[in-house]
Amino acid sequence: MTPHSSAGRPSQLFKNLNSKIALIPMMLVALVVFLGGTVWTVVYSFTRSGLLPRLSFVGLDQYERLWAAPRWIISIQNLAIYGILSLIFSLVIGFVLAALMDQKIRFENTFRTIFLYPFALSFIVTGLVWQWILNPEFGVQSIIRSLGWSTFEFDPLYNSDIVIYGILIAGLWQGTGLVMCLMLAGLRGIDEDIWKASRVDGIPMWKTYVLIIIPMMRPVFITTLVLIASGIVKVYDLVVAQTSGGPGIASEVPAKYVYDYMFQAQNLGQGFAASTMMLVTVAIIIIPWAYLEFGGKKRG
Amino acid sequence: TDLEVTHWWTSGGEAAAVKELAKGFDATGNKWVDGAIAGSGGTARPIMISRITGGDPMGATQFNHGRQAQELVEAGLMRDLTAVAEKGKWKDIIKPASLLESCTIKGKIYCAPVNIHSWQWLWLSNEAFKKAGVEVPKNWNEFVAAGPALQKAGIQPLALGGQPWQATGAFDTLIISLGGKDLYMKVFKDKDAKAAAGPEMAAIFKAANEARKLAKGTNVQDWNQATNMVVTGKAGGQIMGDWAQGEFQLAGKKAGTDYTCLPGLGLNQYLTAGGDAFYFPVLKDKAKSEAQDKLAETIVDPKVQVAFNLKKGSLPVRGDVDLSAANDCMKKGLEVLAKGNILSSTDQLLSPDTQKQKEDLFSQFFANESITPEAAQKRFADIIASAN
Amino acid sequence: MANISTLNSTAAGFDAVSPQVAGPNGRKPRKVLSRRNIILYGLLIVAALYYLLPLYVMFVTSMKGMPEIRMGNIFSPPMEITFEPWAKAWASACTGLNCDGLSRGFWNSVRILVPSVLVSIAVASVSGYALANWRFKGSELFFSILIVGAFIPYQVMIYPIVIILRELGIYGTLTGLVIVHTIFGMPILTLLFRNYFTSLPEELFKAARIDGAGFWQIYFRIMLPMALPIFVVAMILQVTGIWNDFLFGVVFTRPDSYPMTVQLNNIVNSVQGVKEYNVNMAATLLTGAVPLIVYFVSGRLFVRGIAAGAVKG
Amino acid sequence: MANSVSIRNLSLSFGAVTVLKDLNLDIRDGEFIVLLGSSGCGKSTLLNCIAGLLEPTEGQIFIKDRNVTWEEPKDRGIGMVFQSYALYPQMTVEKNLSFGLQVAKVPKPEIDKRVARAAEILQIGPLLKRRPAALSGGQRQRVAIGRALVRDVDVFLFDEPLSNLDAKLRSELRVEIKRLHQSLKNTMIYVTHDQIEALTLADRIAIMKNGVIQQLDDPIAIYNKPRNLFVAGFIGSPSMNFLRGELIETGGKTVFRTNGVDFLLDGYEANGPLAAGRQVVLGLRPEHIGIDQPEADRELHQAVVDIEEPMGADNLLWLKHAGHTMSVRIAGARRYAPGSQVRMSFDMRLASLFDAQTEDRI
Amino acid sequence: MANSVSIRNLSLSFGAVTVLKDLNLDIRDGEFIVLLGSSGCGKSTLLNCIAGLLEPTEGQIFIKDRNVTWEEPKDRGIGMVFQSYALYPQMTVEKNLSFGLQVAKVPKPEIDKRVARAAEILQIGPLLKRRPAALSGGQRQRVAIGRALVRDVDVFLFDEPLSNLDAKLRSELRVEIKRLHQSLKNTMIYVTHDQIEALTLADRIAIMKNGVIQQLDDPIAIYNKPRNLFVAGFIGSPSMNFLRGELIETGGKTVFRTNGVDFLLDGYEANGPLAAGRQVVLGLRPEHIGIDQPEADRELHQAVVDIEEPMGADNLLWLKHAGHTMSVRIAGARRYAPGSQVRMSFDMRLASLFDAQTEDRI
Ligand SMILES: Nc1ncnc2c1ncn2[C@@H]1O[C@H](COP(=O)(O)OP(=O)(O)OP(=O)(O)O)[C@@H](O)[C@H]1O
Ligand SMILES: Nc1ncnc2c1ncn2[C@@H]1O[C@H](COP(=O)(O)OP(=O)(O)OP(=O)(O)O)[C@@H](O)[C@H]1O
Ligand SMILES: [Mg+2]
Ligand SMILES: [Mg+2]
Repeated sequence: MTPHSSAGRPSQLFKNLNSKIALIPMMLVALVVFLGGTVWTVVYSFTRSGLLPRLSFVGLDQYERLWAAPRWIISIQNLAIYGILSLIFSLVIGFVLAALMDQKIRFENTFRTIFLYPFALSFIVTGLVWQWILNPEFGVQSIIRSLGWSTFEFDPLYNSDIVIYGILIAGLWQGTGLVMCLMLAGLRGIDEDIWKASRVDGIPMWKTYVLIIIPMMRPVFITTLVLIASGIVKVYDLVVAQTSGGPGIASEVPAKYVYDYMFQAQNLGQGFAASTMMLVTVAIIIIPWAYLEFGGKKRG
Repeated sequence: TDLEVTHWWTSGGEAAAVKELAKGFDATGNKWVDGAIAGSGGTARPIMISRITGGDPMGATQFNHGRQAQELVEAGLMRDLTAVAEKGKWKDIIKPASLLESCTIKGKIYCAPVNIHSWQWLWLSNEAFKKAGVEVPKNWNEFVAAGPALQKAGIQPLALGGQPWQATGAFDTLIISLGGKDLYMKVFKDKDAKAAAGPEMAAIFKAANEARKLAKGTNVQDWNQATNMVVTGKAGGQIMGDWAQGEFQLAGKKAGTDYTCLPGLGLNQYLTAGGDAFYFPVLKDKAKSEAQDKLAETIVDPKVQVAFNLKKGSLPVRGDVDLSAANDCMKKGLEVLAKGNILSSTDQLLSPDTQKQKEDLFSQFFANESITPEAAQKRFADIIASAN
Repeated sequence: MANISTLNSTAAGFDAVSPQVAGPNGRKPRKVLSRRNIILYGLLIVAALYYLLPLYVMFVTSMKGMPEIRMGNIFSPPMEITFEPWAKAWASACTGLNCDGLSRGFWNSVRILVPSVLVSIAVASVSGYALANWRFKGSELFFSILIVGAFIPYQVMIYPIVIILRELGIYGTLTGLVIVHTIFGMPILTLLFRNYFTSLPEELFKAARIDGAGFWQIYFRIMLPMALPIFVVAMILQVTGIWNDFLFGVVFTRPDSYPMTVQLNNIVNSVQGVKEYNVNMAATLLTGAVPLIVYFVSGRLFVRGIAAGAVKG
Repeated sequence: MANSVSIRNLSLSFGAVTVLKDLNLDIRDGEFIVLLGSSGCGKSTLLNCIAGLLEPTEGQIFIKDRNVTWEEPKDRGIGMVFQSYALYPQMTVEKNLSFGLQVAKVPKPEIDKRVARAAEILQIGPLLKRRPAALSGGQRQRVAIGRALVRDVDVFLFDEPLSNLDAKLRSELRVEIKRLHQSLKNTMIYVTHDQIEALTLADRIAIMKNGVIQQLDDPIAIYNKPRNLFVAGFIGSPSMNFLRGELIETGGKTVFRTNGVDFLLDGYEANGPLAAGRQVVLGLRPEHIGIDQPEADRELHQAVVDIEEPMGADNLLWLKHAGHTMSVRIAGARRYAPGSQVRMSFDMRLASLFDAQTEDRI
Repeated sequence: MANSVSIRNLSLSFGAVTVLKDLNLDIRDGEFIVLLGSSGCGKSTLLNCIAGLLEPTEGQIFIKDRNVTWEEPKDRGIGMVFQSYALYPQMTVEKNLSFGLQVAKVPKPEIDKRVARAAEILQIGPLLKRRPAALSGGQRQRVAIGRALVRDVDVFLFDEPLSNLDAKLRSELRVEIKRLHQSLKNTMIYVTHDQIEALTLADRIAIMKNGVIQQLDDPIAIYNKPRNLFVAGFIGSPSMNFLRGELIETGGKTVFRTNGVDFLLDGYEANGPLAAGRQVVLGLRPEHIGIDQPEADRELHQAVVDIEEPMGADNLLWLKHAGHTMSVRIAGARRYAPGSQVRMSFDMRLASLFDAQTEDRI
């Protein structure tokens, strides 16, 4: 056996140099913008920054005030209601639509286009249209009243108790199409043989979906969940366009709280404290997912 | 020189008024580049601030007179107008003096006030009351009494838009008009939390409770949509600043015959003198800086003042102009002004932060009847206690 | 043909084929209006109506005159079709002193859209490719940070980005806006491209390396031509996202280059007396036209691309 | 004997593509039938028709003499095993086995009994609590078989059950399936494209091509007396050697001539008279050619070794002879270097002759 | 003889998992080496290390006596063929072949010449203008080989090139690769888990297990003299029969005893003395057991046929004997029904004996 001859290992720094160069934009964005921006935000959330950032620390004051503010509490509640319901409904509706589309139907393309097109429209547009449709004087309520049910009431945008559902209707309209697409892609990816096996076993269709197919589509559900969840945390435009947070502050959401306090109240510290709380929420959602998604499998 | 001017004056009356400003400025050989951002100051201010702090400032920008731009000035981002002011003798001509005070920070002047706005007006639709078969009220109390009759006639008694600042403004108006000058000053100037929690304030909250009942069912967002309800007789009245008058005017309505205006809600005839002012960010371009000075001069120019304020329905910032063309309501306002019954506006007294907290409270209070006046008062007192 | 099967059996020496007997034969007859079909198509049609309703309302409203709108029913078709609102929305609606409607915003939007889409997709596809095929220590960490970044509400990032752009001296320029769109498009697009490139057979990449191709050669000559489906998805997402963007358009541009959405907001929120719903709707439709057309034209590719790249972990 | 499964004039088209063409097949009770054919010939389609997973365009299917053409799969008394196992991934093995029974509302004790029995037969008792993901390929396939087993059916359908397993496991499970059949004595219909599986497992093999059954016969007949050129070429690895030529009458005897070389046909059992001048194909299996084994009554042909492929037990020689390349299988211990000269001898009793036109055996 | 590829103390870990352990291998110039092992044993990993697609954690790699451990794949003088063909789907066959040369800036006429030569050798001339999607599996693999061929390299690396092909194509291409090697005389390193491929192609076979080479030898030695139990069991299909027992001294002779039955070891060539009392495993290949062939000098063992698996040319019997199941391969024509009694005889010269503890051959 020849002895180890010495050809040194080249420097690790220059290994994959092109790749490192190509990833510079991504690394900069990740480090400077996302990480840097986040750290910056968190640091300044402990200060008394007003219109301009100022490093005058006040400890947890901003957080104490935040959690004492009824508007923040309402915002959080709204986000929870909107978030949970919109998760559930978009998954359920999206999946049901996908399941219907998967029945070898005619005009599949037409239906798919119809379900998907709202996704092309911005939240601003979505909010405007639904504001219009839900307007009690012109919209659904007045139509139904004019048909004879004169006591019919459906004015979600002007009723503090249900306004968040009015927003939900619009949000679902905009977003379920994409969920349907993802689900459909997932369904198409299921091994045909599973369907055959369940038919031979005599398992009714709905049971097959619920007990076999859905559990098999876990990865698709997770991807979808993350997509919806990231959208939910960010919900802002829709509320602004539809209700501006009203009536009163009944449909306020955290993202709007952040924005309003940063710029309208000129209290950056308060806004940063609120956004830090949002980031914490996001972290709670995303870290387990990221762990599942990227922690496990690797490829060389 | 082209000068970009940002503002949030986009409603019909406002736009007409801006046109006058632009005309005046263009006449100096410069060019007004309009940068209107619709959707009230709440939408527009963040954008203006971002641009100024982002290092891409506009030539001039509207702010509410008061503390909104204070930090920008302190950070040295705003142009010092002292020279222009001295040349134009602003100190002597601008009335009331508090307007210029608000522009003055550490002895230097940073803004050009453009108009005086007062909030304390009740606008009434004569037609609506005729339809309801009651006389046009002469003050707030009569208005409240007429409420049921209006409701019976299918008329919305009080129009109140959904934007938070409208509810806040209406409430502040109730404080001055029902509670009087002293209460107002104690609470907002001295930030006296005890007074805010006291029985006098409790009465105001009761009144506000009545107001919100009358306002229930307005179902519009923008102030001018609410005003439009009064203009068209769909609503009996609206508590709104003098700028509402521009809308009546634009609709061709005549004060006195078609509509009635009651300054100080017909009770305590005190007006606050807030208003709009233009600030001029520091620019590197010398030519632009000169144009900025020109614009500042234009803004306080007597002719422009008259033209602008007639269109906008607000009062001019100088007492030496001829307002013979002014209508009934404006004259009423001028009378009050002449009497010296003038107070600073909340924009001048409170920080935007406190204002925002107040807005949160009152927009919630007016929209949601499950919040009792007592609970609201307690929260109000807390806000005043921590106000700055 | 029958004789072959006959042959089969006789050759094996038994069971001469018995003739077909009466009874069920061939395809089970099925009614077009079976219960299953009624439920299936019923549900689909109901859902389709829900999704179409707003579009219908927008169209109908945009073609009515204001008097007709005030009379009530938003769902009734226009009695008198007018294109006035469309014309007004496009060319003469006012915001402040500017009365040239959306037309100016349209070209601004195009000017913003094209470079933003191109740059953001280019950067993201290269990043995704590098992450999928040229990993190095730490590359996954950066990627994880990036993905978490996808969840940060834009409002939170505005301030830091304003500062960054200011320091770079490109605040308010088109370059600045393109960078902002690239930054915020990056997480989701990089994820898409990375997943897609990971799903391509690794051996292709190995073969190219043995053939001596380097980082960029592999990217341009091997990977790019294969990534068409995912490019379509990215394109559609970015076109709609950037076209529909309001926040960045208003914060990071000047009035003379406001995109269409900002003008839309101005038109819709500049109420002159009474809200002109018909003009608003026409303006809304005009603003939404570009992404809508993109979807109608390439929706099928979108779905295919999603299936190819997005669903896989 | 009773027929377990009968197929009558079955046709099936997907749109314009006709996959099965007027197909007839009778399967006896307890028989093990293998459907063998290359990819895309319609094997799975036929199996799916029998299972009721595909609707035939035309024709009838009988199971136990009952016309089941329009019945649901679950009512046909069949169990099916798939190439991809098709186990329900989120259920334990036990649940996988019992799920169909639970849905059919079989009483609990009965379910337990059947699962226990299947687990015992297939030796998957220790795996019952595991998920499919935690099983090896072979174990998964056993569970899949178990799922058919618990349903207590008359007919088992297998669609390439062993294709996803590696060679070693494949031969192990092959033996197990054979044992299973010997003990259960159910009817089994087994689709594969692996001829070793077909030959070792089948009572009868049906060789399919383009949706038509080419030959239905027992393995020995299929191997030794292929009905036509397709079957002859399809079965056997390496393939039968085919020599194209014609029949010639010399010295009162009919011989086969190709490229000027004559082959005596002594011992060949023809279906009919061997007319001289006929264009034919002579088929010789690699193991039926002798190398350097001069036996009394056989003629010897000289050839050159082109390539040698030692395969352990056997050794495969590729010989050049009269312009053809012929493969010959000899014992693993006998080695020939490329280039060596050898003498071939042929056993014509085991050869096949086909008409060059019709490709049928003569 | 010069070494073409030398591997010195190569180790490779993925995180905590060590895939290759201190591996040494010398490959001579022009040699055809097959790496054989079950799935996951590290074959591809080793090949990728040689190709430069993976960086070793430890150790060095020499090609033509040049240390290439840290060199780029393209500079190593290697060509590689993958299981999945890895053809560039958007390029024509011609473009696929010439891509590497273009990247290397080889002049156009030279490229054309090399492509033409490769196309001729592999007979893919008519396909040059097609896209990979329009090719069959076999054609694709030929193009993939062509891609390595045009690069005119010293060492060819094949990673299971035939696994994705069906049995028939596989055996055809196997022969072609063998021919290619005979004419090019390049060094070839070929990974497979198909032992037939290994036995037929290799000059030497390296059998791997868990990242360690178990035996490196020519095919005959591997087949007949496996170094240890693993190699013995791995090679041969069906597997060698293993009987566990001990060595006993009776009548001056050492015999192997299992379950009370004795086997004479006459003719076995042991590595050393066969000490009585040692626990051993006796390995007998199925084709080395005779059935009903009483030969003069062999003892006969009675057994019962359990299962019969006719496989055409051969017939596989599974026999029950002394508590063991043993497989025996006989000619296809000889048939035994299950249950029949047979007599087995053993050729101990071809048997293997392993220590039960160390599992090494003795
Ligand atoms: N749903 C379908 N639509 C259209 N054609 C189909 C469909 N299913 C199968 N086919 C076609 O029918 C033919 C027979 O398919 P089948 O699956 O029965 O083949 P197979 O013999 O099982 O092949 P393999 O060995 O590859 O499984 C093929 O040519 C296939 O392309
Ligand atoms: N990128 C990787 N990260 C972690 N482990 C890996 C990676 N690549 C391979 N392995 C592991 O290394 C071991 C050897 O893999 P390798 O691909 O070399 O096996 P192989 O012998 O080629 O198997 P096969 O016959 O299935 O191709 C396997 O256990 C595999 O799980
Ligand atoms: Mg099949
Ligand atoms: Mg491998």
